[in-house]
Amino acid sequence: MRRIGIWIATGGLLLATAACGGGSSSGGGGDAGAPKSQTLSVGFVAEPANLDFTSTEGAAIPQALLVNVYEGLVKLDQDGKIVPLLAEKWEVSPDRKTYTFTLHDNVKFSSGAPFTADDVVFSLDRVKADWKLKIKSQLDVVDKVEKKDDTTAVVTLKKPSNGFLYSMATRLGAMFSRTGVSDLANKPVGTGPYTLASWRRGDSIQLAANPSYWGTKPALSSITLKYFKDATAMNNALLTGGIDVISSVQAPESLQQFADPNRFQTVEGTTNGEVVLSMNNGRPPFNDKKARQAVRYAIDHKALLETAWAGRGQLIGSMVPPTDPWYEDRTGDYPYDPAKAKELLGGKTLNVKMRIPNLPYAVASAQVVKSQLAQVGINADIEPLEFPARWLDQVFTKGDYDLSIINHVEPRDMGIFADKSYYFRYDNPEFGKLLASADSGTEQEQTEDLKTAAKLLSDDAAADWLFLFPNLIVAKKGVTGLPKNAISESFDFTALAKQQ
Amino acid sequence: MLKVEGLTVRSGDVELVHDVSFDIAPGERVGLIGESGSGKSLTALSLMGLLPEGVTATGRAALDGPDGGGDDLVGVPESRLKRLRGRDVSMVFQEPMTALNPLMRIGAQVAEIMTLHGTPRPQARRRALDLLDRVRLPEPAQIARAYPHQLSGGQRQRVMLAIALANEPRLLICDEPTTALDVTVQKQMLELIAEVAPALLFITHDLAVVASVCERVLVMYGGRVVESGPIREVFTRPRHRYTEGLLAASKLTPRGTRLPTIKGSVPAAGRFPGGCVFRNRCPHATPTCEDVPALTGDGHAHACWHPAD
Amino acid sequence: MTLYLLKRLAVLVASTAVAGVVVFAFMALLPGDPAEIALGVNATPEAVAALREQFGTDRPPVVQFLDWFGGLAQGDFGTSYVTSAPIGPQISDRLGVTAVLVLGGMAVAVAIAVPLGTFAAVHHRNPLGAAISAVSQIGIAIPAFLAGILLVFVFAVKAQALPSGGYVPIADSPGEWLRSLLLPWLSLGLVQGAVLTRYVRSAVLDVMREDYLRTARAKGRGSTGALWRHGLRNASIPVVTVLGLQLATLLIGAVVVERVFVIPGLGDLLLNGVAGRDLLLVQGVVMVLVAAVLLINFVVDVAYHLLDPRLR
Amino acid sequence: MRGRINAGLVAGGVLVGLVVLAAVVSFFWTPHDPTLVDAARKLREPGGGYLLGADKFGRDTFSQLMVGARTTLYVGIVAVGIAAVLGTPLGMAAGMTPRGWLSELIMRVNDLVFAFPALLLAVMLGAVYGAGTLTAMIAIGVATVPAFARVARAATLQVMVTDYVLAARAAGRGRAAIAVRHVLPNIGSVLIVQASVSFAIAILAEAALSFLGFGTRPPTPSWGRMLQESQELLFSTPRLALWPGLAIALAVLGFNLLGDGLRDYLDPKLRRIRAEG
Repeated sequence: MRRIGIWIATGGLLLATAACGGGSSSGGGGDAGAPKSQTLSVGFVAEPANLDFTSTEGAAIPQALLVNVYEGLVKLDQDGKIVPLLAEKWEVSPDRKTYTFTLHDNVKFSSGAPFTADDVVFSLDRVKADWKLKIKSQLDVVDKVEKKDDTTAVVTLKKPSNGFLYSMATRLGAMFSRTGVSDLANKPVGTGPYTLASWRRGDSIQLAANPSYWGTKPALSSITLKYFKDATAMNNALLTGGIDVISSVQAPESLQQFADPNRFQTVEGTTNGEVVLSMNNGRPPFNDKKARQAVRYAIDHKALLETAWAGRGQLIGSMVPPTDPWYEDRTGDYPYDPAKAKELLGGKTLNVKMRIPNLPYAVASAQVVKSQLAQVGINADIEPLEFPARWLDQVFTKGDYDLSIINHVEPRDMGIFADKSYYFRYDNPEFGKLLASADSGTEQEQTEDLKTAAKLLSDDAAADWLFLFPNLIVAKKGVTGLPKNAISESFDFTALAKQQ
Repeated sequence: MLKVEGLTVRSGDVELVHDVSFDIAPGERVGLIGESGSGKSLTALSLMGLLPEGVTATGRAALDGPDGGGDDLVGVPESRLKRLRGRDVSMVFQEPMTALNPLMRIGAQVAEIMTLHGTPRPQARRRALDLLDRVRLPEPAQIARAYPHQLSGGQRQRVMLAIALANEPRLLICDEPTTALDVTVQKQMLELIAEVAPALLFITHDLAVVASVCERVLVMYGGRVVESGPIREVFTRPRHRYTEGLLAASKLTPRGTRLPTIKGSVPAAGRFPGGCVFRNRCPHATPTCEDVPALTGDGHAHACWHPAD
Repeated sequence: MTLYLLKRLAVLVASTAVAGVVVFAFMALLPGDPAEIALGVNATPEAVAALREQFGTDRPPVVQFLDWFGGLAQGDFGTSYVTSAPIGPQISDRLGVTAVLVLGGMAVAVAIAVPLGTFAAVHHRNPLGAAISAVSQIGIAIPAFLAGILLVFVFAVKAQALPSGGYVPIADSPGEWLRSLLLPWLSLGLVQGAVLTRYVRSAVLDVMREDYLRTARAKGRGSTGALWRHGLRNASIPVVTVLGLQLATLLIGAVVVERVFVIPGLGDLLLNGVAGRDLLLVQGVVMVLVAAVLLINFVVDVAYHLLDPRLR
Repeated sequence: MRGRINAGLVAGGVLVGLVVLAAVVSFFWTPHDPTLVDAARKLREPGGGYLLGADKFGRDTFSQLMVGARTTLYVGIVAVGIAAVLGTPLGMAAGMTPRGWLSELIMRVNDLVFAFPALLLAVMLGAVYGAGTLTAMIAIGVATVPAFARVARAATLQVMVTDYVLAARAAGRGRAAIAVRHVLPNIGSVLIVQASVSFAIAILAEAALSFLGFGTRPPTPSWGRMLQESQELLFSTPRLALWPGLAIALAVLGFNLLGDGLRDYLDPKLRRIRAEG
């Protein structure tokens, strides 16, 4: 469960206001006018730089393409459970090292090529050989991939791993055609219910329904993904009919605008996104556990969530979202107690650098954090850095910071604390041991180990967890099939429909 | 031909020109002299209907046509006045450097005054060349194509004269037309004006100039005509003490003698004394002068309680 | 005139070249090696070196500059280190959008300023003229983005009459294209119009005091006719200068307005480039904007010379 | 000759005076701590010690406006200061040697700098050194240098042909002496007017930069950022946008009126060589 590298932080891109502009005309293009054709326009915040998620970091590409254009053998459902997709079913050997996937018959890529076990072998081998992302190390545990027959593929692991199947539900498990990887950056070829119709850089991506889709055909004939850099602009677009759905509300105080149930609906669920107040464990003052604990006591999380994010979201106390099986409520570990914080600091005043990405939630939270820390004698100087480039360079890569705030959106990402070179600079060998044993142990052992690990993180005050980022979707009335929870890498369009 | 009666010019409550009356006969050349601030330019402008904003004229000024019909120049609407301007009355201004539109060719500017009053364009163009020739500009065709900045001051003033003469007006008003010119050019210009002018109202502060061009002269001070008469008489035998002072100041004096001047300076508009406007500067002023003297006398008239003889 | 044009052209070329050096040097100051950034934290030195060679960033800066600037002359802006896409087409796409935005805004400004400014000058003693001056003073004081936000609020959100943002290419639908641009044009144009109104007013006032206007009236023109025939062209000379300066202002003001109205123009591209540390892209966009300003200055100077025969 | 004190001058003076007053007083006293976050006061309505209410963080709007005035003045003073200190000597040097290579060089460089508007410079500087008040001020200041240089040059050209300068030159005074004793005092009024106008532009530029996130860092109150932060509440709590918007508009109006008024007051002739922008 070693998850390192830029991918994890650029996952924050999902929440970045860092993409190009969107458009305005409702419903996009499609075959407007044709009977039974339905189109939908969805507002997003981060536009992909290109369409190749095997070589380009960032959450924007899988958000648009995974499950919708590319499919894996398995996928995550709304509750975080792993369910079949291209694999009808799978079997795990008793030693938990061999996975046998039975594939759906009659599956075709959008290029017309049939999908067979050969493509499984090709795709998984390609991860090791050609992918340029750090996260590909998650599949290092794979020993070999073999074709048994056209509809049966066998994956052998080097050692048992609880994380393997989960990884297969992420982009790492996406299935590529042997003849369809020549121009991944511009021409994605997958088995999914949608295909790429057009891409107007800086504005929108249009997906069209795949006429030869093997499974249940989507209700919509096309979907337009429109990109907005500015939260208010996206709100206005929905208010004026420019789009049908806001995929992720970036200005939660503005939800009141959409209160009219005759026009709009709001879907509120949960995500994997822990908004972390990261502390640099590797240098003074926060190499001192007492100082870190003081920070945790000094922050009134309830007030913070109320002011910074309109009370939307959930309070958490460690790096585990409630949708994970090993979740425990750890919010009681450090109750708001400024007196105790002062006591831990021993009456000292700290001057620290709070270098944050210039994203709405981070800028809002930072101002609250600064104000609350000031009450106990910690003087935090806020410096917003352009996200992603400058923040990645200064904070994530160079570790030149004392405090930062970022939403770690990737699923099951507690492992980042196990890497002492990660920008937290958290170094506790015991934590690493717990994670290793969790990955190779039984499911129950895994749960127990991870619970202990989460408690350890919290006790050590390795960071502070401000809140769990909410999944806030606003849509026009009549749009159905919106995902309640955003706990996978993709925005799943497959169930989306519009009532006539 | 031009008859001005009781012309009064006001700016708000301040009277700038008071009760001015005079006549100009056809072909007559009349000079209007006075220091700056005497109201001579305003008198001229009020006849053109070109008073600055906020300045108004009352009284009567009528231009008799050759057929006996009369055109009022004061107190008539702009729409009627603008038909007379440039056709029946024309004016040449003091500053030739700025009086022409810098962005327009000379020929067009001359032709414009004719097309405005109904001459067809091609005809106006042709006549413009004739006019330029008439004001003795060399190479009229070349001049017509030039822009104002390519001409000298004297040339420009000739162009202004050509414009003024274009529609054969009955009256030409010249407001210090030579003041801004070199002395040598001045003389030619004056000769030209004297030669071409129909009836002329010539405004200047320069006595010598007026003597060379005009037959009759009006002397203005403090917004009033203080003396008027044939040029020879007024200049050789001034009656009003102001005229006397003015003449004395302009005379060449033998070396060593003191230059006689009028004491003090011209008051600002509205600051002239009541009664005789000159009394605060006049060496002969008595309490009598607190009453306004009337302009009396036929031919050679003056408004002074203690005239010179 | 020809000599002047040639001299001015030489200055334009020289200035653009110097601006190129400045922009290149400035961007070279950006911390971080593009190859290192592209490969991430744990890249091997060999891989970084290989990528550097591929990008050409291993060469001496002078060579890099000449290569880049030489490419610019042929419309080649290089290939982005970040998106691997050629930069030239991106810039030219966006440039068209921004140009339409800026020129439309300018047209609105002129349409507002010329009649209002002239009116205010002619009636400068009237309450109405004074009112126009006062309103223009207030208009100047409102930031363009605030005007944009308010316009969206009123016309798009409340009245639902116009789209709140976005850009529809004219080829897709001319009607929608127009609708999508109306509010951005207004928000750029209203504020600049207010600024321009003041200049027009003062230029016309200056002209109204000119002797040649009195000459025109002495010829028999009414005051309006004199102003129309002789005044406006003269007044246009200082206004054209301001117009050029304003065009430059608008070009930059468009950056903000593009953000408010979600218009994929050059400003948007620039901010993206900065956020994504797309060095070559930022370099290219800045260069285009700077060159545009220099070009506008050139055009204004030449227009000035054409308008005013005294300078020919 | 001095003109009359006109209504614009008075109005401008009063508005600018209010901004200065708010800024100065804010050093010693504000009704509340402008950066103190308090969930209990979130979006508090105006009244009861909170004259203009509180924002979503529970921060007192009136106190924020007061400290925001400080930020505004700070940005304006530093930016205009940079522009004046760099631009004036350059313009004077160009004006005193109107036909020399120095003049030509200065004015060409000036044109070049002019091609880098404040916003572009700020974005570029922000990308290199990080966004913040200082980078914004430097960018605005440098971008304003050409305006000062041009105005100083034009005014110097006029002063150089006056009799007293000719007399001083005839008397053999050195250039530096003439510059300090004759030129500078006589172009001072033009520069003051230009400073006032540039100040207004600087305020607008800072607001735009704050809106784009390249301006003053949070939580230091700045009118531009207050406006930006209030956007999401434009529907429900428009007052949060109203006050900073009004503050910006009135401050800009004040400086513009002050500039125009000073121009008329100090020297009616100045209209001829007024600065662009």
